[in-house]
Amino acid sequence: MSLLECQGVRKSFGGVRALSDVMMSIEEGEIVGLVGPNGSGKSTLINVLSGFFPADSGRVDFVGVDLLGQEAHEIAAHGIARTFQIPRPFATMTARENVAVSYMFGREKHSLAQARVAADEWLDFTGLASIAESNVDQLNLQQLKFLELARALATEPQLILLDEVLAGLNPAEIEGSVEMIRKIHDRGITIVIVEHVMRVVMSLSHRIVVLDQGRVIADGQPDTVMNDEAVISAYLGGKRI
Amino acid sequence: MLEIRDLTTGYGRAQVLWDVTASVADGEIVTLLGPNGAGKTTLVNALSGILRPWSGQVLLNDIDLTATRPHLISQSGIAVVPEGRRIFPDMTVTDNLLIGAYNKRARPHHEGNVERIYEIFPRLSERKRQLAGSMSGGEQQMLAIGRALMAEPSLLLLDEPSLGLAPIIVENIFEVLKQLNQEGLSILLVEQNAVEALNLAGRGYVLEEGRIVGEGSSGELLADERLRKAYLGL
Amino acid sequence: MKSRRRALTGFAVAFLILLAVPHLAERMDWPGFYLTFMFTAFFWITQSSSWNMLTGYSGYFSFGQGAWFGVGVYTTAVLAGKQGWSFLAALPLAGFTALIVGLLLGLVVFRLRSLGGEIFALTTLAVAFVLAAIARIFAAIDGGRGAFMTSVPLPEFLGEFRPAMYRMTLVIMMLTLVTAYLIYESRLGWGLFAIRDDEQVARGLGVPTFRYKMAALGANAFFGGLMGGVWALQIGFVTVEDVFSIRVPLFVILMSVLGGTRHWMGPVVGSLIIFTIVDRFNSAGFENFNQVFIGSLLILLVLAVREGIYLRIRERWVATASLFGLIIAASVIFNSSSMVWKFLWALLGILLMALIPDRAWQKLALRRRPTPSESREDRETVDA
Amino acid sequence: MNADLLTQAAVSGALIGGLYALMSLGLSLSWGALENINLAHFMFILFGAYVTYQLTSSAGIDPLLAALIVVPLGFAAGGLLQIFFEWAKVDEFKSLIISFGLFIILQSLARTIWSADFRSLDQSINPYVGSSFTVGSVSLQIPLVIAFVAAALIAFGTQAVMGRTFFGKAVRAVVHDPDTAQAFGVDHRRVGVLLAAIASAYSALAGVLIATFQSLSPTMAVGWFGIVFPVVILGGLGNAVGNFLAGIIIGVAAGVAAVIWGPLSASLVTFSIMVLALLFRPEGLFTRKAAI
Amino acid sequence: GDDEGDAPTTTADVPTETSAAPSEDPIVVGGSLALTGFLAPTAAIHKVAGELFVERLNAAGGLLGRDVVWDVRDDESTPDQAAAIYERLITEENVDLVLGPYGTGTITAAMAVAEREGFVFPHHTASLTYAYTYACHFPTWPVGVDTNISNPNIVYDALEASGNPPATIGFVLNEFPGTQLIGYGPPNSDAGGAVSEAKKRGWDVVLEINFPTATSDWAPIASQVAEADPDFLYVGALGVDGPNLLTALDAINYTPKGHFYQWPAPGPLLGAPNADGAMSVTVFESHPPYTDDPEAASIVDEFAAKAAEAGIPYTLFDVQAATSWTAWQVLTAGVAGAGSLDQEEICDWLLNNPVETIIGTIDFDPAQQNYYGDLSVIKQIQDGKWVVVYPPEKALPGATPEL
Ligand SMILES: Nc1ncnc2c1ncn2[C@@H]1O[C@H](COP(=O)(O)OP(=O)(O)OP(=O)(O)O)[C@@H](O)[C@H]1O
Ligand SMILES: Nc1ncnc2c1ncn2[C@@H]1O[C@H](COP(=O)(O)OP(=O)(O)OP(=O)(O)O)[C@@H](O)[C@H]1O
Ligand SMILES: [Mg+2]
Ligand SMILES: [Mg+2]
Repeated sequence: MSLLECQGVRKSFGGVRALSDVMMSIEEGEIVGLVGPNGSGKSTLINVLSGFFPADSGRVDFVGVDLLGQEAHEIAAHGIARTFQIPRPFATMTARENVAVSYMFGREKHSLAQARVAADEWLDFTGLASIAESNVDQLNLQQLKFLELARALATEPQLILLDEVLAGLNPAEIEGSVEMIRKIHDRGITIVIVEHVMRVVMSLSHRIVVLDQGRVIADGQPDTVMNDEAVISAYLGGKRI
Repeated sequence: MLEIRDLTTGYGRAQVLWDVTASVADGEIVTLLGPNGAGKTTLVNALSGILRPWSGQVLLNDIDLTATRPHLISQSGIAVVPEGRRIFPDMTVTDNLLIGAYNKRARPHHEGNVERIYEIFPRLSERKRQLAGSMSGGEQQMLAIGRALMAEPSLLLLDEPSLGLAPIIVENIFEVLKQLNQEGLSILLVEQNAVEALNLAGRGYVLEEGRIVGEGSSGELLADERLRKAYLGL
Repeated sequence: MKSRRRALTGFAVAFLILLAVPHLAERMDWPGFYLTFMFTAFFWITQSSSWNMLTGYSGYFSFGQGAWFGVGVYTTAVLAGKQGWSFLAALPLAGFTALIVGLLLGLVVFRLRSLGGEIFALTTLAVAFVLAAIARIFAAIDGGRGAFMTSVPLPEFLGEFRPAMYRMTLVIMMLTLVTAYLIYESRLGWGLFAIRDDEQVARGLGVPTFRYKMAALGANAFFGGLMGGVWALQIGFVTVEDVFSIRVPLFVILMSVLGGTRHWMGPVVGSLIIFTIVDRFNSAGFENFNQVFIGSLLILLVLAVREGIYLRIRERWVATASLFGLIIAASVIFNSSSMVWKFLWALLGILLMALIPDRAWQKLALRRRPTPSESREDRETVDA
Repeated sequence: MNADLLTQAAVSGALIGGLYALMSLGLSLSWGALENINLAHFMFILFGAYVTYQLTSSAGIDPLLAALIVVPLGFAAGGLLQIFFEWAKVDEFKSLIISFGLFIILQSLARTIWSADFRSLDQSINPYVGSSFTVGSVSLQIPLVIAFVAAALIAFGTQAVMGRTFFGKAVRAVVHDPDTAQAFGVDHRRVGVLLAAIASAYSALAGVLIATFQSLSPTMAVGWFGIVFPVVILGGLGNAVGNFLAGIIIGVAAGVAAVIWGPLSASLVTFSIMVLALLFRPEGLFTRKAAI
Repeated sequence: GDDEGDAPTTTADVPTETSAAPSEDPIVVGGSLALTGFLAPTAAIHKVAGELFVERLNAAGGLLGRDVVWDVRDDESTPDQAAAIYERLITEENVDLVLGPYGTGTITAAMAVAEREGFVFPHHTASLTYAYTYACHFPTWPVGVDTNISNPNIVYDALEASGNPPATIGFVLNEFPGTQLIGYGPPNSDAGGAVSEAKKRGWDVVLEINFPTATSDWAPIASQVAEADPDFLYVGALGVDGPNLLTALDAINYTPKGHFYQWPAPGPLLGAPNADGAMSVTVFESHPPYTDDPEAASIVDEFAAKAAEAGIPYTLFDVQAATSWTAWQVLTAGVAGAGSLDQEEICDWLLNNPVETIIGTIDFDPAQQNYYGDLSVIKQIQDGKWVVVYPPEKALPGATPEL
């Protein structure tokens, strides 16, 4: 059975249909690239899967549990973590405290003392060790994005949903980060990655799902999907990969 | 048109930029390269009035902007697409665009300009009254670009405009920039997609740890072995 | 966990020492007012610390302290004052009634996803008005007649009125402080801090936000109400106008903000300073300046010491403690009239210490000390 | 229950609701548009009333003419306070505390100047107190009619300015991100100061009108909390027209409730409305949900 | 004893040992007043009265040959503050004597402290007569322990005396413990009050409204009053309730036929529309026969000057100032009578001797919780002034109640 299975997930905001009938499944151990034009519903889907928005209808099964209608914190306890496209750190805490809180509440509950140790590990992993003591208002966008990542990892998820964590890196830096994501994957974590930088998506994904106007328009091997006419006209434009 | 002389600035007591000297000529597109945390955003913000310079000079058409009160900078012709968009989340799309036209020069033409922005970004015109904060990341980026164009700048500062945009939109935006440039707009572009940026620009600077460490035509920079390794991932 | 055990031992020791004070007072023939001064301080410490459990920790700004206090006051006023219950039987109900009212409010407001912090603040303000209206309407509660507490008998083992008040308020204060400390050091506390910074994100990381907010609100209301229940005795004649006035919430805010809302000790320090100053102003007969002074102090402190004075003085605790001791010693030698005055001078010394800006402090200190943000490392080890 | 009585109660309620709206608008704007919970507005009202009293009783000016002096004073005071707020970089929370400090100081200043005892304009110099006219069986109190009309004009005028002009948009931009607004040409200091000054002028005007028909005492300002806050919430922060309508709703509901269930029920009804509004429309009754 | 019939006596009974200037430390009288908070408007009058009393006392040689200092603090109108203040004054600052604060709640709280510390406690303005049982409390709000019966009946007698008693009466009562006591009698008792007393006289009660102390919108009450249109309107009013109601009544063009206000702020009521004919209770007004005594006349004059100086708008010496004055007279008479500052001796002396005061002779009666009958008289606004109109022997010569 798949790790995660979406069926007919719908979500509208007033007149805007952000998701209409999304069907998608994620297998354990996969890295799935989720791409699509701006406003196609990727972040909305992540919000629905992580319990931030209630879906209007549909079904989301995660290891056999129906997630719809569950609170975000319950979903986190099941083992789904996510990052925010626009970073949202805890503003009065240091980087370390940000990660520590997340470790305390993640899939398993930990004490404050344990959390401090674990936080340092994850900061190290994401290359933020040097700014562990910094208040978050001293960090730049990139550091904030990696902090998002560290925080999500600290919940010890089974499935992690990454919303544009690598946007804003230059090509050389991307190499290093791709390595890091692979390392996350090596720890047995299933990954859904949303990214507009095609070299990232192509080099990481085992499978790519393309959303357009809230619908899945393609799903398959990276090469196949990227040469799909619909995908090219909706998303890639003249620039084929 | 833009002359930066020995500019230093930073946050609180932490200095980020050290004696930066650079220029953008009339009608030119100049790109600014540099690793993460080098100070590119800091420079852009110091030029646009978001951040105050500590010392040094910024001259726009020989007018000293460091002596100008920050809110008058946009009047003198600079507009910015800031890093992280910094749209006004509680305001509608239209109102965000109108703020772009706040300065006295652009205000009289705001009606026509709004229509033009809507043509460039049809998605924005579908969502005129949506609160900007609820737009998708990419939509917000379009809005930030639209807002800057509303100001009718003579010099446009773009801090990673392609961030979070679908390839098809990026292509579109680069098209638009090229066209505006041909109409006389000068551009200072910070962009991670360096190859793309250098192709568009005529010239570039390399900023590292707050200092300008290199400068040259696009061709020269693209050919530089060290740069290719460090920034272009080639 | 070692530090927790140490802290709890500290609480126990403090409790035992304070418990001995009434005996000491009798032995040494202290003016009766000293006890009154102390138990009034306990009252304010309890009110502001309990307020801080909700507002300081979770960031939900509350004007509701007057409501919890008032519910507590009226519970004992009705049960012990009017219905003739024994006081100690009525007292726990003061806490529980406030708890129930608090949880009812929470049930309503915390269910609203779109509720902004400022709307929460105003709702809590409204609660006091609504309760006041209810008390006025129902004759069983007040009906505009007030309730006398002056002839309510107190159990003998508590002693005379003053020591009895002292002992009851002391116990409640200690319970409140231990609770505040335990929350601060626990997952509940950190969950609340996360809520304070970004509630949605906190929820996404696994913080059960609704339950946690209810817990904070409940603790706040319970201790506020419990102390209100005792305070009915000090009021003597309980009326709606007095009880549901804006005084309690505003003083509580003032005290906590002065002391600092980010740490459980902040409200304790803030309450002591504000209460002592106000008391001495009154004692000196400066009634015309009292208000002007409080107002000015408020403005000055909010501007000058952002994080509240407690975190500041902790950075400088050796110097602060020395100064405190020095002033007490000096005033004993030069024999200023009353102990409360000595205490005031010493507290003003602390205040002065806190007002020295960080930069000036670093220059003053012989060896360089880290600034608050730099010293988080050792703050954490202190807290851990 | 007699129909005339209810009509009278409703009409009087609507009129006094106009006054409530005017008393609340300054705070609402300051809170909603500038994110300052500026309790000093209560003092602008109080001083507006006392200065009117002073001008009228010592210089013999008609109380409404006193507005020509009092309103500019309010404007200046509010502007200066905002300059201070900007200088001190206060946030919403600090503004609450600082302005509460001011509240206490000014209240005791009023007591020093005018004593704690009640002051009221003598009938001989105040043509408005008790003056009224009747429409059918309903009589309308002139000071309240004036307040109502003023509140209506101001509410709709303010709404138009805030919604339609560049100034109004600039205000909202400035609150969230002054630096970015500045980069687009908004002088965030001037915008904030101007709006704060206008808001305070409204409060001062409310004070002028109060002086025409009520006795004044320094402590009366605290009593206004119970009216002003429900109106501000019900109307939606910063929403001038909503604020006006909320004033009327509160005024009518309290008036009618007082007739039917007695005066004790009035505040309960007022707050019940507020709580219901919070439950079902936490953003305020009249704030349009973001259109899409 | 019951002094109701007595002519007003106005000797400020100050024992004067006319020796040289007092040499010892002054005698300190401690106390608080509601200088801020919701009771502050009226407390300001008590402050002026007390200061004037002390000034005159010292000018006349002080007490027991020593100067007297009044150490008055601000209790912010709150009882717990008042309790703390009296505790501080007595136990920390060791004042020699105390005098009660202003207002029922604060007085009750302070009285509890005085009782614990065994201090004689004269107080002027506590309205819940039934509740005060401390053996050494000395009330100078001279309304009798059954004020709920005696007070309305004085009013009703005046109405009957006008020759035009009402057939219908309406009640508008502040939800304040004191006014509720007068309206309905003590809680949990069948004694009744103004409402039942009116019924006993066969008058038809056509209106009964209770309103909260913080009422700001008077229109709904006014319309109900107009609708009921009673022959007489009995307003259990405090402070500016009266003028507010009158203004609201005037706005709907209604003029009450006859009206009474329990404890109004006197100045604002005078300035209210249609205030002529308004009645109230008092024990002293600044006109004959009260000012026939030269001593009283000079007090009235000096008070007016001092009140004006303190910025108080209505400067006539009347019921509030007079009861305050009386409390001071009781305290100083007790000390002088006992010849010492010993609290027990002072208390004893006061329990056993009548005191001559500005409002008449007072003889504290332990059987009546130290009350001594109701000394209230009725005053009415006539031609824009307050004048005492009933009973005739205390009325301004020639004045009678008008309806
Ligand atoms: N709260 C909201 N109110 C109204 N519309 C919304 C809201 N949230 C999202 N939308 C709309 O729903 C659509 C889907 O948004 P979403 O953020 O999921 O897009 P996305 O695929 O993540 O795009 P991007 O690549 O630009 O981040 C967008 O058109 C957006 O404007
Ligand atoms: N608000 C701030 N306060 C303090 N330090 C800051 C702040 N913003 C940025 N910095 C620091 O200033 C330096 C330069 O940051 P800047 O954002 O200008 O880099 P950048 O070149 O734009 O990087 P990127 O490619 O990630 O956008 C960094 O070391 C960063 O940590
Ligand atoms: Mg997105
Ligand atoms: Mg940058």
